Amino acid sequence: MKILYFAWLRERLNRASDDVTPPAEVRTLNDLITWLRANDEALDLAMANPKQFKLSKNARIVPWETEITDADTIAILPPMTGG
Amino acid sequence: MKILYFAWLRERLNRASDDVTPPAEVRTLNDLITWLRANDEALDLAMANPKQFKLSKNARIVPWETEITDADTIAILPPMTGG
Amino acid sequence: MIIISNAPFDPGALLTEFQNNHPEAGAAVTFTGMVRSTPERPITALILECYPDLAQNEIAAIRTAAIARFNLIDAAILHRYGRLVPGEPIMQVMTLAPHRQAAFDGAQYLMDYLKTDAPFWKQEETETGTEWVEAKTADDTARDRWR
Amino acid sequence: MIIISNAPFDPGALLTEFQNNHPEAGAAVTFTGMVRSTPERPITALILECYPDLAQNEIAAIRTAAIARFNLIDAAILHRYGRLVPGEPIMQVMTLAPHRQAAFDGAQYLMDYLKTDAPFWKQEETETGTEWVEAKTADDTARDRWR
Repeated sequence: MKILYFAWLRERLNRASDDVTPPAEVRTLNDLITWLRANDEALDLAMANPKQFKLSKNARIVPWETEITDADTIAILPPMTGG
Repeated sequence: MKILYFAWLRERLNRASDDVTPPAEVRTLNDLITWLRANDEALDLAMANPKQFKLSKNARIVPWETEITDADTIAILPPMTGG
Repeated sequence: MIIISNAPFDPGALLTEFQNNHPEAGAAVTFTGMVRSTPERPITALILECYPDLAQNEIAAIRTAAIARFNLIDAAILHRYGRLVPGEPIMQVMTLAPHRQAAFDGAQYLMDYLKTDAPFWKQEETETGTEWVEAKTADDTARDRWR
Repeated sequence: MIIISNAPFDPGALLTEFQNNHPEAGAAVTFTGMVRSTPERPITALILECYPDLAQNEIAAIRTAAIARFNLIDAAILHRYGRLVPGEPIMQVMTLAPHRQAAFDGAQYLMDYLKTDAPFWKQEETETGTEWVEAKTADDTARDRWR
């Protein structure tokens, strides 16, 4: 599963993406974020206020409850400042 | 005193302007309109609903209570439909 | 900038000219009004009558009020008169402000006042003749929200 | 039309292209956002990061929703990314409608949603370094008025 990081999250992690293989019990984005944070202190700290992040699956913003598979590309999106 | 007519008022009167010399007791635009209507049946009819008209004095829209002199140019303006 | 003219204009060229050289501006809003012809009400032209001296003065007053009220960096109004065919631009309002809400509000304010207080009168030309466009009370309502 | 690009664009040329060939349209509203530098907060550039695939999809969804909600004849969005200097246009939104209120509302709706839901992130570059622009809660409030 591909994970993309953007903006200050990407800077704080010092990388733009990860390739991960979560265990079978990770079924939703909620599960994924919990699992990622448990395994990465920098990410855990950067996401201390998780509600400000939006998540996308295969280039569509989706709810945190969305189910995911190993073939998906997930992005963790800090609050957007376009326009 | 010059009086200008516009749009459908100009068409109904069949002229774009008049040169008039109102009597001394005509001091305000209110007085002028009353005097003009008393002397012109077509204008009187066209202005049956007087509140819909705005009036200008020397190319500025002004209240009907405004005082006027013989040197002024007055325009009678049907409801505007620009923009 | 205020232009009252019977000559055609290019909305895009006007916008480009207006926006230049204002590094403190973060937002520009442009409104363009065009001659409309629909299958239900096909017209061959729109004929606009105007009192140019009064239009110049009233539009200048409306522009000054809008700039003061919304702290605009600049505002421009162009309004045509004469005979215009469907699709042709009739008028354009442009506002420049630090942020977007002021630019939007300023442009709407200008439009609402121009509709009721700028001395232009529209006549629709169809296959069968011409007819004066009636003023809309909705336009008075739109203007009065700013009072 | 949706364009996500790192190339400069000409706001006026874009408007001219957008407006053509719609005789049933009576009103066009254009919003242009520009890079702002002020004496109080002088910046040398604005650097925009973007997730292009997601931007394309989300902006398409926002555009479709705006067209349906306000009965727009057309809507177009262009958004740049990369390094932009003060005065340069960042983005432009254009709406085309039969009448002015729908064109204004559609443009404001698009802007409000783009601010909070389009995956762009701004960084201000000054003499002393770069700094991420913080998201404004005012932008969430502006978007939520449409709910």
